[in-house]
Amino acid sequence: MKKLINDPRAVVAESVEGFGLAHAALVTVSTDPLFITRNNVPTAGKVGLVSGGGSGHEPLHAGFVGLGMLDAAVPGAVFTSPTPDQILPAALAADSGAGVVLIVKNYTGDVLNFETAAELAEAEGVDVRTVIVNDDVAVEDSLYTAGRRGVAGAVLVEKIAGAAAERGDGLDAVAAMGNRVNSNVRTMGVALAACTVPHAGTPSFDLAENEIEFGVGVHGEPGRHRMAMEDADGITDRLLDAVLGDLGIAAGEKVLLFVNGMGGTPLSELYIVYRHAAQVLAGRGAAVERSLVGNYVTALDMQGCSISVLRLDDELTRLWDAPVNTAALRWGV
Amino acid sequence: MKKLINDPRAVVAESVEGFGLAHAALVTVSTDPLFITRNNVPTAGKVGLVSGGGSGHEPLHAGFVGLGMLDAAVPGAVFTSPTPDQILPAALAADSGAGVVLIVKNYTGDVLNFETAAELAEAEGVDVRTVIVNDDVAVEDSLYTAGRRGVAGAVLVEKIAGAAAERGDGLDAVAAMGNRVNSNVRTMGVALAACTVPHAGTPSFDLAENEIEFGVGVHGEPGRHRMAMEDADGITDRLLDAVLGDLGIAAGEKVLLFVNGMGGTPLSELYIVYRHAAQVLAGRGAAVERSLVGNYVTALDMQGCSISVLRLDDELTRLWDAPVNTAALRWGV
Amino acid sequence: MLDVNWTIKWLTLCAQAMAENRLYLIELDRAIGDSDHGENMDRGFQAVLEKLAEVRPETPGAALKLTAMTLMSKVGGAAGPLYGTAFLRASTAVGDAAEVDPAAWAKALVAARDGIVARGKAESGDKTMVDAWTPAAEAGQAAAAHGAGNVLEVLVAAAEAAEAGAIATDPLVARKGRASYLGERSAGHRDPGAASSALILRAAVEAAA
Amino acid sequence: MLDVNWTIKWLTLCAQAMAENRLYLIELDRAIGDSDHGENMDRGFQAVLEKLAEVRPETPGAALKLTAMTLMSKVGGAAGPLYGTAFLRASTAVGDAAEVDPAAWAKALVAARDGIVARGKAESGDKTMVDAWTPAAEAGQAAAAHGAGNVLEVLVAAAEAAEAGAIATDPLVARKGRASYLGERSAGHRDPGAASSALILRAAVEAAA
Ligand SMILES: Nc1ncnc2c1ncn2[C@@H]1O[C@H](COP(=O)(O)OP(=O)(O)O)[C@@H](O)[C@H]1O
Ligand SMILES: Nc1ncnc2c1ncn2[C@@H]1O[C@H](COP(=O)(O)OP(=O)(O)O)[C@@H](O)[C@H]1O
Ligand SMILES: [Mg+2]
Ligand SMILES: [Mg+2]
Ligand SMILES: [Mg+2]
Ligand SMILES: [Mg+2]
Repeated sequence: MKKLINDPRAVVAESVEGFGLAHAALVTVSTDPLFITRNNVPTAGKVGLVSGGGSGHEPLHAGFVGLGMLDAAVPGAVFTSPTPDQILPAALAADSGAGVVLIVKNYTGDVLNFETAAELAEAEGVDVRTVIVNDDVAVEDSLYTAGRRGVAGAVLVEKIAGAAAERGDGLDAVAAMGNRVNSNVRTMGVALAACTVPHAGTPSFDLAENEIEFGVGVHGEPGRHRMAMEDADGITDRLLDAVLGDLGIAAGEKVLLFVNGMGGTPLSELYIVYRHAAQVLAGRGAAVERSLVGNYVTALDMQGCSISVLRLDDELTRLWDAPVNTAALRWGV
Repeated sequence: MKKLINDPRAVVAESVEGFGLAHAALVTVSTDPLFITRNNVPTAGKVGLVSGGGSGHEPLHAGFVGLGMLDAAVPGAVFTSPTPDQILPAALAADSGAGVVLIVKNYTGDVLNFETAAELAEAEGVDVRTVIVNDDVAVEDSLYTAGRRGVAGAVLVEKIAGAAAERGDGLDAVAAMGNRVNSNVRTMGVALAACTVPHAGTPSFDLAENEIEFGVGVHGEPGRHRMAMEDADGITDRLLDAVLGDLGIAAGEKVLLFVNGMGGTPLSELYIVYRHAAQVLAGRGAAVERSLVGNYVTALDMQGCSISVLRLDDELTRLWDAPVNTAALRWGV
Repeated sequence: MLDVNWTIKWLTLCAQAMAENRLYLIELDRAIGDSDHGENMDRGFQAVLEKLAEVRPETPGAALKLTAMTLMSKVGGAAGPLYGTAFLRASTAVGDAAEVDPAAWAKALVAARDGIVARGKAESGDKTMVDAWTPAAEAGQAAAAHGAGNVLEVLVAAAEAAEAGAIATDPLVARKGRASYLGERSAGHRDPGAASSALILRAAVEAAA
Repeated sequence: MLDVNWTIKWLTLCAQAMAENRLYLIELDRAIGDSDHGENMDRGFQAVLEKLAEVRPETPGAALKLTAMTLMSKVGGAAGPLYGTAFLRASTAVGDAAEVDPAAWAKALVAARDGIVARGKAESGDKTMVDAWTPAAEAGQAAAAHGAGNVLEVLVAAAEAAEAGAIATDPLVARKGRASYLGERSAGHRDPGAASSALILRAAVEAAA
């Protein structure tokens, strides 16, 4: 394992410190406990948006703190959800009195830690709503499982709920908007090569030269199944089939197409995937109205990508287009 | 080699096609010959800015086509400069009559091909100036060598010269601004792992688990020397020493600090490098006024980074801050 | 009888076990999770040690509460809240007694297990730490009922049952936690949380030896 | 005498040589460059073949010019403009004669070499294709002067000199092109462009055989 790090146990703290230095005009870093807030939080009258999760998914979530998106982000250790004693002060900082929406990716650890933090925040008089993101169609959703994971769709939830909060929507409306995005987005991912967690030192799984992991999440966990390597168009077909099979996009519907890199795959390859995905969607009569291509929800240096499709309506499109000013996503300002 | 590609020989064409589909609101792709133009080029009265080079460095250069930056980008085969028959029509398209500035990274191939294209464009009545970017301090500059390479500094040249063109500067002034940025920026890079060129199929060089290549460029070529792996702060010290040793930043000077990823290194690690670089600069009394951290000038999936420092003055800062609207860099609009 | 010294020794041995088994637990989690369980547990119990060096709790219950709060704020992931709840419920169960008798300890084990189930909603056979804690709590209760006052018997019964329970997770298909994403592929691997639970209950025996 | 059929055969054999040696040239470029020379040359000469299938040039000069323009527009990198200029200058040197005699061919080789030097500004010993073309042009001239009309002698002399020149680049430290960035580390490797130049001049012999 070769990484641009110092002490493997200081990776998150040092990385967030660097992030704070690079984006001092946007964010403030609290170091103990560790969390990141948008400068000048809370915004008077605005519902606060807080997200977080294990580190290793950068730019998620800190890269989305700023106008029109998150008020605070809470990074855990690598691939480990943050703890309530980090989440609570972040939520308190984000609250202007209008309440706070917690955006939580659906993993047992994240759910439990945010749940505790929510209780503690409510005990301190903060109105809290929680939006659970669970867009990953690789995982079966049932009462008897941990349910679907939250993956790349989190970015879309944070952007659109963030825009709703920014335009002045109330607490329930912002949470409802987050849930609306979540129920209209599905994601499927693939890995060509595993990532290496700094404290573990070896790749999370081993793939032969002709193998890929299909249905991976963003924690370097093995995927749904292992299969033979295919070309980009073939892989794109499979990812998109899984997404559309679950989401059920009909001809004439408008969508946002999001090709997300896992961290170690060149941007040029993501565009090759985007190309075919856009062609297939067009072939099915869907209108790709908005796009996002890049490394937004990563798994360290994992090679691979995910495809997300979000069903758009006029309001979602308007909120997607609304100004955003964060380290990783910026327009209109 | 596992990559999200179809035919290795179609990589560039398909990737650019995907890029065009994803950013249709910004750019138009010409497929034969292959080049990318900002929508509605030329802008009446504005000096045209054209850059290009081998592919594999994405988002460079196509990702910087748009308002406030390039009017056209010309992608060659992977790591191979484009040919005059691509560059010429791109230059013609970018010319509003105010002339065209070609921004060329200093490699023999790029220089020769752009030189030929410039001659052909002038023969067709276009006023052409060429700005050669050669910011890489890893390479000795002398009359008897190919001279220093152009690497990550190209982004800064394109941004600031682009802003100068956008505000209405004339042909010579835009070229002079490009040269001014180039003479005030220096870059040094390191690789932890080599990239794999699609048509070659094997990594460009082999590094042992405890070795790094110091002074690499962005073409997967071996670097200036191979050395033992160090921690992030140690590597950062060496990169910055090389940059500052050549650039000579004095206490009190203002700088832009740019930590560029080579493509395969997680963003979190780039921020660890940024952290220490910013601390060292602060320790030397320099004021880091602007920052850029991310994968902007890559070498496919190479792991590693480069550090660039640009000496700022008020005008350069103003032009850096001016609105830009491209796929990879956007603010103020 | 289990007093505060035993409790502190136990927690110290837990920290030692987590440090020694850090890579083992990472390896288990690498197979069916995200390679962090050993790191999380090691970080958490090192923090417990640091806390114990600062404040010396006066009762077993106080030591368990301090452990609960520390694990909750330092472990993160799924294991943090689950172990945090387990230690918190155990602390409540033993109250502020200076010494805990076998029956009370067996009740504390049941309370810990119930806390884990209440938070995580896993059932026996879901391939989680519950599969170590449920047999441990039951064996502890049985030993306390039979053994008439021999605390070591209770501790040994719980540890052995937890170890057997952890081993018994090997063939299971996970239905809760991260391993459940693997579906059938999770079979053939030991659950990391069940393994760390067994280590914790084994340390309890050693602390009393 | 070298006529248009020989020229076309030569170019066809060049294309074949580049396809066969694609990986060899990539490997040479991998060591001291960016792993693309074989790919570039193969792409370029395949395009020449395609062009030759569309338009049948009527003179050696026309075939050389078509080659020059095609390489210029399909090869890219450093090699594209350099080979493009070489073929263009050779084309100008042979003019529109239907057949090229040994002396004219030797002059064409000199013109090609001069074109490469004019574009690339490399000197002998800089570890570039010039190190193949300069000895080739000189040997060709010498053979034309001695050999009194035997065209094969000129072609063979040039090919052998180019091959020796390519081999002689092995110990050199590069001062031009991408290999120069490696400094001393470029020594011990053959220059890819010198190697492809030798292949091209060897194909000229085979076309006349
Ligand atoms: N719902 C649950 N109920 C009980 N235990 C659980 C549950 N989910 C996960 N676990 C336990 O947590 C362990 C994983 O802990 P850890 O790796 O530290 O957290 P994470 O899964 O968040 O990375 C699993 O091995 C399992 O024993
Ligand atoms: N200035 C120069 N003069 C002559 N030949 C050169 C010069 N620079 C490079 N070359 C030749 O070009 C070859 C490299 O070609 P190629 O790999 O196709 O292009 P690039 O270096 O742009 O990747 C070198 O091996 C060398 O022979
Ligand atoms: Mg985890
Ligand atoms: Mg090249
Ligand atoms: Mg885990
Ligand atoms: Mg090359």
